[in-house]
Amino acid sequence: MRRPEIDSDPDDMKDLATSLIRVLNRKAEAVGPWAGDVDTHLLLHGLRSMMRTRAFDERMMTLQRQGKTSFYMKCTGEEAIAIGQQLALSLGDMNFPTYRQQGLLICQDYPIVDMICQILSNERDPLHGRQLPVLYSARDYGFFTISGNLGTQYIHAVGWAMASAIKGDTKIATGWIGDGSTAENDFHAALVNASVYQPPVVLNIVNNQWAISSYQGIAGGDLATFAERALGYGIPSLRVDGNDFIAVHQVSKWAIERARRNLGPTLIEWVTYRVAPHSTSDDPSKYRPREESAAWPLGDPILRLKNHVIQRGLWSEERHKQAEAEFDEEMRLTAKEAERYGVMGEGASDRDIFEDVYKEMPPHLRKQRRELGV
Amino acid sequence: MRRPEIDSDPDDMKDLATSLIRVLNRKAEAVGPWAGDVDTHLLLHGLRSMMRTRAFDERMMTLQRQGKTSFYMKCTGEEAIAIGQQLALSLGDMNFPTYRQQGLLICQDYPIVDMICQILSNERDPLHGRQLPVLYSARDYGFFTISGNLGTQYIHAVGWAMASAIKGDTKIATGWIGDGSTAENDFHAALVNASVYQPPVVLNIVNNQWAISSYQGIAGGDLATFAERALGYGIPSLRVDGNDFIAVHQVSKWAIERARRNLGPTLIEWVTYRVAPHSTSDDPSKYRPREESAAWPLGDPILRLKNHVIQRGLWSEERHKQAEAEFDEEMRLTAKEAERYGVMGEGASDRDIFEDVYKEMPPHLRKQRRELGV
Amino acid sequence: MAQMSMIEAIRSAMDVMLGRDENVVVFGEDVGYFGGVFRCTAGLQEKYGSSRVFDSPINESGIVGAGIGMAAYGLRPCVEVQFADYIYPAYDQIVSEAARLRYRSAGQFTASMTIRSPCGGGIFGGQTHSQSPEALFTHVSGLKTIVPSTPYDAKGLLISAIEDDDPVIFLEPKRLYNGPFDGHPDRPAQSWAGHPQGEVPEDHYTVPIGKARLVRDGSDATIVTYGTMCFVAEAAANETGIDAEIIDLRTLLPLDIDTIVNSVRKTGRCMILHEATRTSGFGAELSAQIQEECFYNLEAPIVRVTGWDTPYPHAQEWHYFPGPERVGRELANLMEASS
Amino acid sequence: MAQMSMIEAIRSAMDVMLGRDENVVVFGEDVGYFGGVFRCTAGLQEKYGSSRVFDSPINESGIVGAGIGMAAYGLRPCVEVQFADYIYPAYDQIVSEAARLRYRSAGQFTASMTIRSPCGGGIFGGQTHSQSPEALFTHVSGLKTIVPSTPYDAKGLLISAIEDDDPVIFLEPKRLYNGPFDGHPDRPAQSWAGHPQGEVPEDHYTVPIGKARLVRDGSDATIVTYGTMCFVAEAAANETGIDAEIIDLRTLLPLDIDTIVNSVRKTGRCMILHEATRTSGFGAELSAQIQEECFYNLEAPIVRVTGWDTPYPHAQEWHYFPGPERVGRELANLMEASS
Ligand SMILES: Cc1ncc(C[n+]2csc(CCOP(=O)(O)OP(=O)(O)O)c2C)c(N)n1
Ligand SMILES: Cc1ncc(C[n+]2csc(CCOP(=O)(O)OP(=O)(O)O)c2C)c(N)n1
Ligand SMILES: [Mg+2]
Ligand SMILES: [Mg+2]
Repeated sequence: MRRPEIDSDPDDMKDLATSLIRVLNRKAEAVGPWAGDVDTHLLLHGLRSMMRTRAFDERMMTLQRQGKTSFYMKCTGEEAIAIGQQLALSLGDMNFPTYRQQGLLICQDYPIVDMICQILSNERDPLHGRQLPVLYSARDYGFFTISGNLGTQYIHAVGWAMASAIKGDTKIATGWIGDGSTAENDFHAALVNASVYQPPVVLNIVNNQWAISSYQGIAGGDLATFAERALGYGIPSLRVDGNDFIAVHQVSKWAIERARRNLGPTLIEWVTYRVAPHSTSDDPSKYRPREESAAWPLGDPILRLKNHVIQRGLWSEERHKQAEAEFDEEMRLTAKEAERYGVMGEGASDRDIFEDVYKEMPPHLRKQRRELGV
Repeated sequence: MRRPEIDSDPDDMKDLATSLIRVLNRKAEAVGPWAGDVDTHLLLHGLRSMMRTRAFDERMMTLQRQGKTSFYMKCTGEEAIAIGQQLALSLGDMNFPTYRQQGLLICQDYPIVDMICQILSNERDPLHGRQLPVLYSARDYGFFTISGNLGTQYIHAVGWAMASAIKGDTKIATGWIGDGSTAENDFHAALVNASVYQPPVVLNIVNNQWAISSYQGIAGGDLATFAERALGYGIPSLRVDGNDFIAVHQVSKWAIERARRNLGPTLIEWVTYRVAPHSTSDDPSKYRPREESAAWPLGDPILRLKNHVIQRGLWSEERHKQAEAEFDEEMRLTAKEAERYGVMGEGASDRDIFEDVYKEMPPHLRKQRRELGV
Repeated sequence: MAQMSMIEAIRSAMDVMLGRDENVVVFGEDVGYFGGVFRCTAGLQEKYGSSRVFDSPINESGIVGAGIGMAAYGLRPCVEVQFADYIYPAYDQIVSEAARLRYRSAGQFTASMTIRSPCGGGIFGGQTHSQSPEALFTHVSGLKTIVPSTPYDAKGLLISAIEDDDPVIFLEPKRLYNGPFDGHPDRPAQSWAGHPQGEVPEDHYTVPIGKARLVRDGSDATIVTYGTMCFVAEAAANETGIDAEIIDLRTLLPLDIDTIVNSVRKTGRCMILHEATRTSGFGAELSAQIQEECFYNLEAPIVRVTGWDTPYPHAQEWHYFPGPERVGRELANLMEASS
Repeated sequence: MAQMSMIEAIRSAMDVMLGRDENVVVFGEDVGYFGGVFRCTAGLQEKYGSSRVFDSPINESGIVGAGIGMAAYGLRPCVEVQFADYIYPAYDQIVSEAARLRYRSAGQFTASMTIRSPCGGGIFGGQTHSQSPEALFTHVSGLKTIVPSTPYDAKGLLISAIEDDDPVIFLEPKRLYNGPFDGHPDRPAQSWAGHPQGEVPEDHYTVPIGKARLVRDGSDATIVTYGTMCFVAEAAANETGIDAEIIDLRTLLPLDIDTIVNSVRKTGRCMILHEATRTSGFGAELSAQIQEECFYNLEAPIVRVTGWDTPYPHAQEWHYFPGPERVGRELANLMEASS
């Protein structure tokens, strides 16, 4: 797949919305015009971050099974996307993530204990027990407060980027949305505004091929690619193998540089696959054949990157096993630490019910707080 | 511009979204693959209907200036679109129009007096004085109740067509939207659902190049055509000279047959120009150069069709003048008749405030009606 | 008579109506093949085919908007919005279109459709799976708003809603789906099995729209409530020993004001109880109407017990939710207030 | 001091704030080059440039949604929704996002933005240019809701709103844009020129959010109202000779309940007056709170005079709009009601 110049005319890259950019071949070699030259340190950091993310997901599933949290959502198979892109962003840039981009935080070494405390809604939860598990917020890490409402934040990313442009800033925003959620109306709001104002934003669609029980066709994905949606707004669009860490990183770098150089928005469809259930409340055996997930379309992104770095002599099976054990242990110990602050809402303060509704608590809320007696 | 087979693969007609289908050349001849063979009776009926629509608009402007109605909206220059398409539809099909498709009613010989009574909100107003002038409703004429809210009805057209398909009916729906209103979120709702369910619907975009004071670029029309929007949903899309009556009619026939044969939805962008102010509340001299409207981009559709039928020997300057005078007189007399039932809300019944909120009036509304003493 | 959970009763209502009226269609997110995230439509696609029962794209405005178009054609859509917290994207279609069609077309077009949506808290769902937005619909003329509290009522009211020629908002208290809930989260979950209101005819029957239900006869005070709070009110009355008359509204609009007024005239004291946030909640309307009608009978101020005026918190759920303890305390206060 | 119409006062507020704070941006449909369909932003783009004042696509959800993103960045957007009747497409962004950001992020992100929108009837605008949707916002925790009734207040409150760190819904009674209106459509239109409340400082000043204004001192009864109805209430008091105390709320949420309670305790009688439809209108909340606080002082039932529970009709506007005649009649009834 060709790699156009960053300042190419959007009209001259329409083909990239229907093809699939990929770098890692079957032999785990990085090939083609998008292979570029990725810093080996970054590759290993990416690999470790993906492994830590997976270890984190597994540990959280254990907590959920143990009844320590009511709810969890894994991103298994989609680790390369959040991490490959975050490692191309700079401090001060702002992500508007969905619930499946925990990798954005983990690869920045956000304190895992804080993530777990949020999930446990305990006394150390940075969000004071108010939010559903996994709906993190971490301003200092360029991570906008996740909404439980689908699609609403795509336009926030556009608005944030417009603000950056208005202020003559070089910071950029990234929007995140799932394949199913592209059907939401605010997807259109985001694209129209991105088209009209040309702000520095990268609009990601994570096409993991399933919403909850409905496959991508129910979002209109059968007759055109999701990447093609952007063409009708004159926005350049690329369709990429999202399980290919190097492709993710390189395409992200390209789009981020485009934004940073004020050349306008880019949409990227990341083709991937949701191997796990939608959430701990979901049972995919009710709506999709087990063989489909067993086959793992597009393959395990960790395995694919692992093979690449091993092949390049940067990594080994042994170190991989070691790292797996290490991250497993890290998550086990960190979970233990987090549990000391309480599980399943223990330790959340009732006063926090009334705080942060407004900057200053108005009289009627003070009165209601007194009614509750806290 | 080529004319694909009706059952062509949408992928094979993408070029039609960026070109401009036209039939009438500078010499007013009907040429090219879309010229086809239009019944001469239909051509003359179309011409007369356009002339009557324009005469109607002018008469209503007079009523507004006389203070007999508070509000009016002209469609000057856009007559060919509504009329050319309506004459390709069948009884039982349903339009979901905007406020600028009065031609749909006029060419079906809907009683002009009823239209005027609606505009005057008088005792004979079919909508009982409840609706703003020009927001007609005429179920028996395949004319859905016009909404004052932009964009909402595009998805209604899709839903209606889905219903027709569910019932195994061959009736089709047509949706109507302005260029500015394509920016509304429900445009996306309509396209997603049209893509997923493939109902028998024709989705019209009337691109008259202006919203109120904002030109089509503020709706994202600078970087891609509005027709291109549909391609990202896998919906075939055509861009057409909307001031060319024959092109309008022929392309409409094509799309309507596609829908009727259950080959799926079609989007059509009609390129036209709003020569008049947005409404009687608007003053375009505040936001666009007078020369632009004076130049009348794409030309007067009535003049263009007139020249064609004269050239074909079906019509003459004399008959045209005669017809003009006749329609002017028709509208003058009909307005007079309508005024007998009241102007500016005279004659509207206060009991009608409370009727039709629900099928049966609930107790609280009966009580409120008593409070009003009617 | 069968024993049904509220989920089964709701499913049975749609099943009956899909069978009786070929114009009834059912759709929404995950509603078709899968049968809904709460299983309310499980098995219906298999039984009636995918042109009658189907999945929709994740676009609530589209669900309602397409439904309106279908209703204009002559169908009777019964659509699901997955959680009431996700109904706002459809709010414009509901308010500006569904509620207005009949009026603005002088009866030429109507939106005979039902919009079902699970509402309310008590399932540890946080701010986007717990809301009670009923007051946002009762303010909109042209809509009817229903909140059932038992399997029997849910089925009878849902059938009435589907048969109604006006648009109906049908909010299902999700905490009651599997059993009654008296607001004691620490006690074992109850089920509808064995509950008299869990006895539900398999066939067609209706519960009329606009008629309240007396949950409990009493003479000390009147508790006006609906949804999950019916059970909390009962628990509070039992636990305090205060002989409260409890009215389950079932339909919020049109409101059965007569039943309320008769009770308040009898008891002279009134508590309004709902999960939704207080300010401009439906309790405000109830309070206003009750004092308009019963001013001379009231022995104490009407009291509102409600969710706090904050987003619905996750961990603090049981201090947000108006449970039997809080209701009991306020009931005792109400009895003490001097006239 | 300058004489300003409400339009000029609103424009002046934005002008002052654009000048003082480079983080303020102003946008909306037709707002930039043209200056707004009501001319509220006329001249501002020319003065501050098109990156501070600009046109937006016709997408209300996008206007509010982009504004939220900008506010999260640190700007203070002041956006216009062309008519309050068109705010519903933005309702999800307002309720689920703007109102919730601070709470769910524990203060990391906030939506310090103002959403301006012309509301109310009296201009023969029919059902989509006349609505008063304020109660749909007062029910949503996290929002503040303001309805000014004079040029002086409009400017002072709008500056307060733009400076406020929380999202503010700012509803402008369009019938008051060019002059006060007492509900007599047949009488010559009044202008703000010469009206004391039309005297407006050119510079920065604020009117505090959450404080009501006494329109008229009186002892017979209290009329609690806001927006255009302030003038109708005055006319009704003058025409009936009933010495009503009239309170203009200015801010609906947070509510200045103390001012209301003090007045009702004094007069013992209370009328609530608004244009919006009655059921679940903001009057319901007012009635509920007033009876909670003033139960023992009330000599007659609190009465609500409101728009009817129907869509806003076009031709019948003056029988829908609660004019001075209806208000006067109800005021007389209120005085006659025995305690
Ligand atoms: C407005 C809204 N509607 C519905 C839901 C319920 N819901 C939560 S996740 C989900 C599926 C989303 O699918 P997709 O966008 O593909 O994201 P994925 O879960 O695959 O990452 C649905 C329907 C919601 N959260 N918000
Ligand atoms: C939801 C909504 N937002 C705003 C408006 C106000 N408005 C009425 S017409 C109009 C311009 C529409 O432009 P376009 O879609 O191009 O249609 P045209 O008038 O050119 O036919 C606007 C902004 C409205 N009626 N509804
Ligand atoms: Mg998905
Ligand atoms: Mg236009």
